[in-house]
Amino acid sequence: MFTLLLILLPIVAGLALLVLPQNQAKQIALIAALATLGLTVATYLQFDANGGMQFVMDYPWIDMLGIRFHIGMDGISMLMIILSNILSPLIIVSSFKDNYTNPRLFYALLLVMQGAMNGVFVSMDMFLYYIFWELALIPAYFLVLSWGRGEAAKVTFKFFIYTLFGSLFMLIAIIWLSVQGSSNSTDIANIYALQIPAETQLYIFLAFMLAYAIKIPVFPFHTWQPDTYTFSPSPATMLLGGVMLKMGLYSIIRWIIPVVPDAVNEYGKFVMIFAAVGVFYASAIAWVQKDLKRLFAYSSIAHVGLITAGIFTVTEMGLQGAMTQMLAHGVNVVGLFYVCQILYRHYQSHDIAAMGGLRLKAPLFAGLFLVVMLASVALPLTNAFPGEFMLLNAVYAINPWICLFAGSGVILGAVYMFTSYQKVMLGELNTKANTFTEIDSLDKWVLIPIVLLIFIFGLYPQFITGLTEHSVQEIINIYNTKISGSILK
Amino acid sequence: MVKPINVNQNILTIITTLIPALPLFGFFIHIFMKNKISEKAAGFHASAWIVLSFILSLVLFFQLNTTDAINIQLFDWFSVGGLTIPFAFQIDHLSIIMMMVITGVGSLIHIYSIGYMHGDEGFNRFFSYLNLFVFFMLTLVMANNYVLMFVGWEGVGLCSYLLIGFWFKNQEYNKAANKAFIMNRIGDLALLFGLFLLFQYAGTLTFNGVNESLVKVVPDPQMLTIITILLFIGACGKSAQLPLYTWLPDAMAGPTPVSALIHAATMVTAGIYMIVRSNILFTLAPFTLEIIMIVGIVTAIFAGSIALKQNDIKKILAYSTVSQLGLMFFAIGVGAYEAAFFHLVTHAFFKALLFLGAGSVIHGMSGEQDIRKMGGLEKNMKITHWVFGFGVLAIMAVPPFSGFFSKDNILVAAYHMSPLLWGLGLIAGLFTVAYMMRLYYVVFRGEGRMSAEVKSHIHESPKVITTPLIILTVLAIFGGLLNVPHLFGGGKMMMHYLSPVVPMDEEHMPAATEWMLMAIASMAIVLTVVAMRVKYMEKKQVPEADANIKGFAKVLNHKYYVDELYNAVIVKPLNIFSNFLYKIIDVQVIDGIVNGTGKFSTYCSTQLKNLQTGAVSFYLFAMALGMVGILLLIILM
Amino acid sequence: MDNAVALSEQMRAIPLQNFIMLSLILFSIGVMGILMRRNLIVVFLSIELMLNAINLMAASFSSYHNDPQGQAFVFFIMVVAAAEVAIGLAMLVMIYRNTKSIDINSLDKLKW
Amino acid sequence: MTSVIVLAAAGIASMFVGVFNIKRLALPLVLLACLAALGIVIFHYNGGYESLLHNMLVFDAFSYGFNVIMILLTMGILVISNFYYRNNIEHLSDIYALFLFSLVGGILLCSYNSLIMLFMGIEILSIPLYILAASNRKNLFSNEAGLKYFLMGSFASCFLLLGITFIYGTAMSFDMGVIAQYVNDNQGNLSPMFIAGCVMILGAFLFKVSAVPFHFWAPDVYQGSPTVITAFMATVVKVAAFGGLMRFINGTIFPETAIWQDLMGLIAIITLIGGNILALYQTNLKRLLAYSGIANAGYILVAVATMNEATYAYVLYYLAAYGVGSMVAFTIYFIIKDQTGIDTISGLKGLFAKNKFLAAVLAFAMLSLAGIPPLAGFFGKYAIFVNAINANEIWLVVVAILTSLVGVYYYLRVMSTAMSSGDDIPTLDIHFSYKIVLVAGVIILLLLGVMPDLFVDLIS
Amino acid sequence: MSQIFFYALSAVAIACSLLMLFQRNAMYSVLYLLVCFFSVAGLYIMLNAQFLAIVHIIVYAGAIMVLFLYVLMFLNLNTPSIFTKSNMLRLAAILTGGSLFLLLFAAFYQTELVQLPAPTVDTTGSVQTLGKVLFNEFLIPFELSSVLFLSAMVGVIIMNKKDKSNG
Repeated sequence: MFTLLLILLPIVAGLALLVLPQNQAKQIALIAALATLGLTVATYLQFDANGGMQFVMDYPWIDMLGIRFHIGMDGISMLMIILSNILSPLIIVSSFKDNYTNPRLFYALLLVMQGAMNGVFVSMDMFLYYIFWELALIPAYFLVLSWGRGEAAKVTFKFFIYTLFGSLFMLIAIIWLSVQGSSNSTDIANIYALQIPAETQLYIFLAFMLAYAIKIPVFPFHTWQPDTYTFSPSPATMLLGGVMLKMGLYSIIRWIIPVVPDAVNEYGKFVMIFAAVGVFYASAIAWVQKDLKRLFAYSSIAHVGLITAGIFTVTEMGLQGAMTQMLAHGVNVVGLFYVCQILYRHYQSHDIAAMGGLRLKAPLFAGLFLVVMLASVALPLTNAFPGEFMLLNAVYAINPWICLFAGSGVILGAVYMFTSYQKVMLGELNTKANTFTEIDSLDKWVLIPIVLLIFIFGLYPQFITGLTEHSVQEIINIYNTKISGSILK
Repeated sequence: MVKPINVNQNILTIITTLIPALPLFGFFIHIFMKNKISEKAAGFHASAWIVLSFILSLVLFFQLNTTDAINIQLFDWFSVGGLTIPFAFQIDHLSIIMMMVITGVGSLIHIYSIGYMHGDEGFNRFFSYLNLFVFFMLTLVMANNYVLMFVGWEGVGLCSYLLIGFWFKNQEYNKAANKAFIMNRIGDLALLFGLFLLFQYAGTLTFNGVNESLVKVVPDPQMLTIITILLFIGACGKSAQLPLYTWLPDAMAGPTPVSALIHAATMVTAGIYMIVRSNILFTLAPFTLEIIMIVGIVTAIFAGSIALKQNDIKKILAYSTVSQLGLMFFAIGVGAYEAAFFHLVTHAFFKALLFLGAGSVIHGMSGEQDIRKMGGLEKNMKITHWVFGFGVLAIMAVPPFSGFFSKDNILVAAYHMSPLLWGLGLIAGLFTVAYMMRLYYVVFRGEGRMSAEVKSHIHESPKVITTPLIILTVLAIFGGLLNVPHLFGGGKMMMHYLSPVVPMDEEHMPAATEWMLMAIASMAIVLTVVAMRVKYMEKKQVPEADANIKGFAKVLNHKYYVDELYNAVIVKPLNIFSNFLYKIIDVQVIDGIVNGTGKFSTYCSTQLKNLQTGAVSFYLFAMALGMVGILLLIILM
Repeated sequence: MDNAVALSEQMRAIPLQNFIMLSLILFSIGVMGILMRRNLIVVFLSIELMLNAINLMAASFSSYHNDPQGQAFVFFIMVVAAAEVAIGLAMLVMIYRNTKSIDINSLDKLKW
Repeated sequence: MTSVIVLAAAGIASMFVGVFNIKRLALPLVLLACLAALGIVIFHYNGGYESLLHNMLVFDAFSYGFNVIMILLTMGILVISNFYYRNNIEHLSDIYALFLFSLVGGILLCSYNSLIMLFMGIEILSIPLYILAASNRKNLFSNEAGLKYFLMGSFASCFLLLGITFIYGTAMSFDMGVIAQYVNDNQGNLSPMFIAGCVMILGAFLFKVSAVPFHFWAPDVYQGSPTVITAFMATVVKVAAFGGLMRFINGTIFPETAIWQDLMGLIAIITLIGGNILALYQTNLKRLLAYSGIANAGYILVAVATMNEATYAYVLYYLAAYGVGSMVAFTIYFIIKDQTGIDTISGLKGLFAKNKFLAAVLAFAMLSLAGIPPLAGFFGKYAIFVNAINANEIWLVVVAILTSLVGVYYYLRVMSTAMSSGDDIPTLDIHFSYKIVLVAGVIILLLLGVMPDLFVDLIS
Repeated sequence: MSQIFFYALSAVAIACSLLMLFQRNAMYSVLYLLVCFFSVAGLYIMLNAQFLAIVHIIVYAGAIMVLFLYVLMFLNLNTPSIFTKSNMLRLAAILTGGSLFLLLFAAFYQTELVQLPAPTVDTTGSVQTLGKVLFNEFLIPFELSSVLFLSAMVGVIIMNKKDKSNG
């Protein structure tokens, strides 16, 4: 029941927005988001970390193809739900200041997108999962298209088509899996039960991985991402970077590792290599960016690259690290892009060269930005550190050289973050900065919670690891048993 | 080896937790009531916290007489896949000394700063940073596991970044700050990898756990070598050894008290502390020790030689720090951990003293740092002159000042290995003598070379500055007594005290040799002093202006062009490469392919559409042909 | 009746193939005509020719199989042929009114 | 059968209405007739197999489903056409009549059990269409459309007839049962003449469903004819043609896969590629929809090529989804064209600014056509792909997927142009009848998408 | 002697159809086709389908061809059509038609066609039989052809009725 509500509440609220008055749209949206957050908390309180699948709803849906409406939450899903529902109120508040045209539609889309993403995280039937997967894409498309700046139209097409390109191959894979089992069922139980011959596993693996690699994105499938992030309105960017790409990472854990273990065992390391190279690649490119938002976009590629590499170690260390880091990355990305937005409001551009000396005018802003930045370079006691530590540790255990690439982000991250911070915030105050004003309470309402989250999860990552430990071990067990089974054969 | 503690555990817990907590608390006060509190109050309470935690450390120190270590477990930070990282403190004889040095010297420097930073717009901010630094430094030394130590390790790095770039209006300073942080990061990455490997090897990352497992499992030399080398690289970053030392001289951009506290007394010695802390590990990896020794001694001489030709008073001291740290690593390399640690302590005293003295000079010279524009300060700044003088004596290892004992320890240990090493150590020492004397003479003796109006308000610094100086002087003079060798009937107090952590090797060499070595050393020192005196007192030479520095001196003055080298070999190429990746690979190639497919299909469409001519006759043709085609297809199949 | 019998016996002397052959030839000629001529009238005529060819074939099949259905089928073809001719000529007239031409390619405004 | 009679009679009646100049009655009359027919179809159908008059016609689950869809779509079209033809009132009733006749043809085409009926069905379906296409006689485009359609159509039916005759000549009957028997008796060594006959019939069908390379007429005819007629062709006629095609294959040569499977697969592939690629270039919305029609035919051909018992339900679903989607699209096209004269895609710019409703509906239609969940178009594709992969035709599906990506591109282009800023288009007033169709269409798209089972229950 | 008849008739049919094809003047084409139809009718008689033959004459010669001639005269189109296709296209047309023919020929050549012996009393093509067939088995198509004609009529009207506006 909770699960269903978590999906429906935002969507219904979003649709309701369309008929409610324009001028209160943002407030109502915020209320809806907070309600969802409250619901999430309630769910979390009733959630038993060792209870496996919980709050399950499982009804037949499309008999002609044996498709079921099956949703439920284990620790992993719970964590993702928490992530998306913590962020969405912040994101909505963050958009209060810049009045978007036609706010009703804007916030409606935001909420629908949130609901759809929740759906992705809880659906336990691949067909249903795919529906939500695509459903989440549509609002994003409209958000970027209608409220984006610059070459939004062109970029949106690329973004949509490119991601769809991957998803469609995933669709083929899903169908293939479904026809293997009895009665074309796409239910998680049937999918997990399948014994797929190792050689065909490769194709399934590739099909899935293509979709996820584009969504995450993993080098070299990332080129849609910087443009999209740069040109989309900042709330959309936050949703894309904060939650949507987690859909890809989550899906790897949920749908690749247990389903095609042999292929993962066989070819996972190649993905690791690509991801690790991507870390270096993206960090290096971020270093030479002149546009702050684009810089953050590339840095995001680097971070998720590390997470991907960690996941494919298929060790508890790696997966738990991924979990921790997903949450951390979500929070930090929202922070970073909000900082971007604050700057954009003043400069009407993200050009680093134009900025400088802001710290003199806005020490508090500078401080908060500093904290967010430190979090994104994974300084200890910030939320990103435990995750990064586990991930690097796991990757290192697999192969030190891959880890060297993956770790290059630790250094390069410091390079581009600190240099850009220096150029933007420090130094003598230039003429344009003179009119810059210290952030007001509304901004604080976004940034301070983020900073708090940064420290909470930095000091007490057990919250996350404890939540997901059981489910992660389950996944790993399925994986190992299947592997060993196929080795015996 | 850890005995249970009979005294009330809770009280200990509270005390121990308070020690780092108080500075942190101070930091938060600064953050939350930024501009509400006056400068005076801010300075006062900031120092008060440190003094308090110094007192608490003393309490613990006496507590430790009854036991070897106090273990405080706060909570599990994170635990996953067999790795559990507790948020726990382990106070043993090693860390308690560090704590006292940190809090002690720290509090002195805090007090000093009240005077030094007086009237700076960022006064409160400065103290908040200092408090934060002390907190992290304490975490570093109190941690009972490597990861928690790493927290402090990075934390102090952060504070150093903040404090170097304290005057953030100056982008040069900011660049220096970035440089410091980034170079440390390089080391940190290596350190992290070392920890991962260590975890694989030992299955845990708490100090005790590691040590126990080292005893249990049969050592795998190669593995251990790799681990220790990685750890050592980390130490290099933090303690400014070759090749990662270049950030330290630039770090002098920060306010002088910072240089004294962070870049001389405490933070930069973290590397030493870490290695001494894991001495069992390192002892099992002799190859690494050799490397450490070589790096150490090379750094010592290298930096010393650079210091000879520097003209910025703080830069000279910075290079001397590098060189002293080099000596400490040298000591570790020859296996004399306790000697290294001892030198660490004494160095903390006299180098802090020197920096603060220099600070007082700069303060008096209204911000001037170039020694060529000084001179003859003995008259105007008597106290400063005296304390600085003692500092110089101490660092030159003139008996019976503290430096003498610590350096002597190192040299003796080196001699045990081979006389050659002893010689090298001595040379490094002589460099120290040379540049310190040069500094002393050029700054304090001879005539003043400063401009008239500067000269007009040269003044002795206020009490709040001089008092800490005097206290430090005392420490610098008598600090040596902590570890007096048997030769002078001393009991090697510190060595014994450290024995639970650092197993001591009691090797005795014939007193004669020891006397002889000491004699030679002192002789050499005296000779160098004389030479310098001749050069700068009798000949009244003054270091030339940069323009007409010639030959090798020029190379030294330009620090062997190492910065330029790094720039040309690493930074520039990397930047070019990144641009290549972005402009060519990313935009042209990868994105080109993506867009290309789209373009291609539109192109196909524009070509294909020409088939749709609009003439019926052609359509009929197409249809007939289509029929023929499918008929053919089927008939053929 | 008897003459019918006689006739049918004589007919069987001619193999079915010949009829099929003939109708195929006619059909192909019709196809050629459609493809070759742009005169709308002639195109229609060619269609008629093709239909006739089919008629002939159907009829011959039917009588060689002694099955009346084939010939019944021919009637339907005729029906359709008639209807199509009616439509076609009406269209022709209409177009001629509008364009004063009966070239089938005179109308090629819709393309691409 | 009764439904056929009802519809035909209604057609004649509506002509008389025209004669007696009481035009107001025309629409209600025909709609009622359709409803009646629908009712008869639904309630008269006993779920089993009803064969009529010497196996000329068969009403089974298959034809049942197709008939229902066709009648419903026709009703939609009739509703639109009422307003569409408000100006040329004089022929309105005749046009209704022709619609109904054509519908009759369609019903026959989905229910024939004898090649004769197949032939008659196709002709009865087509001949009214030739007329309708040309019905706007002052308009050269309309003339051209009519002529092209007519010429190609009769050319195609010649081949159809030749094919039928060949089959008759070899299987010695028009009755599909007999033919199926014949096929079963000599599996593997069917006489080439028979095979040639089948191929020509298939060719004729491929022409009707406008599959590449028999598609050339489609864009021109679609573009030239009056929009309502285009909608009719794009929806009802396609349904009928596919019904006929599948019935033919099922009823006769199903076991002899060599004849039809590869052929259909191949045609499907080139149709998918051709249709989608060609649509990329289009600037005229109507023409774009024509090409999208070709492309969608391709998807259905994929299903046909991998046919099994369950397939017809999927195909029907797909056709319904596609039909409703494109009908909505055509309606919107006409509304805009009628009031502003805009017929290009770029002209849609800024539609959203003043006409939110239209833009939203358009978005729904396009997303559904593009096959984005949770709209009907998606599940249609999904079902067809399931079908294909069940038959292990993965490469077919890969091609379909890739081309559908191209499809997404041009559908989205239409949508995003409508959404993009700029207010060139004034506020348009939407006639009541249109509103009904549009809203109903969107509801159907959503409903079918979310719970396809409803539909399956409806048709079987 | 039936052989002779057959070949003669078929020769005429083919020749006329070809002539029809290559006439520049539409009028002549119509007439040639007419002749062709007559020969076809003759063939029907040889097939012992007299009724069919008669109907054929009536429908084609009597109705369709006359309709053509009527239209030709009505629109006064009997001037030679100036527009012709390039020889290239002619060739292509001939090739296409030829290849189609070859394929069909190949198809039917490889099949041995069933030839039942003639029954003693061959009534296949007689009026009664056909009547029976048409009104039993083929009743439905027969009825439906009326719909066909109806729509054809309507079509002609729709397309060519003078509307009041421009009298």
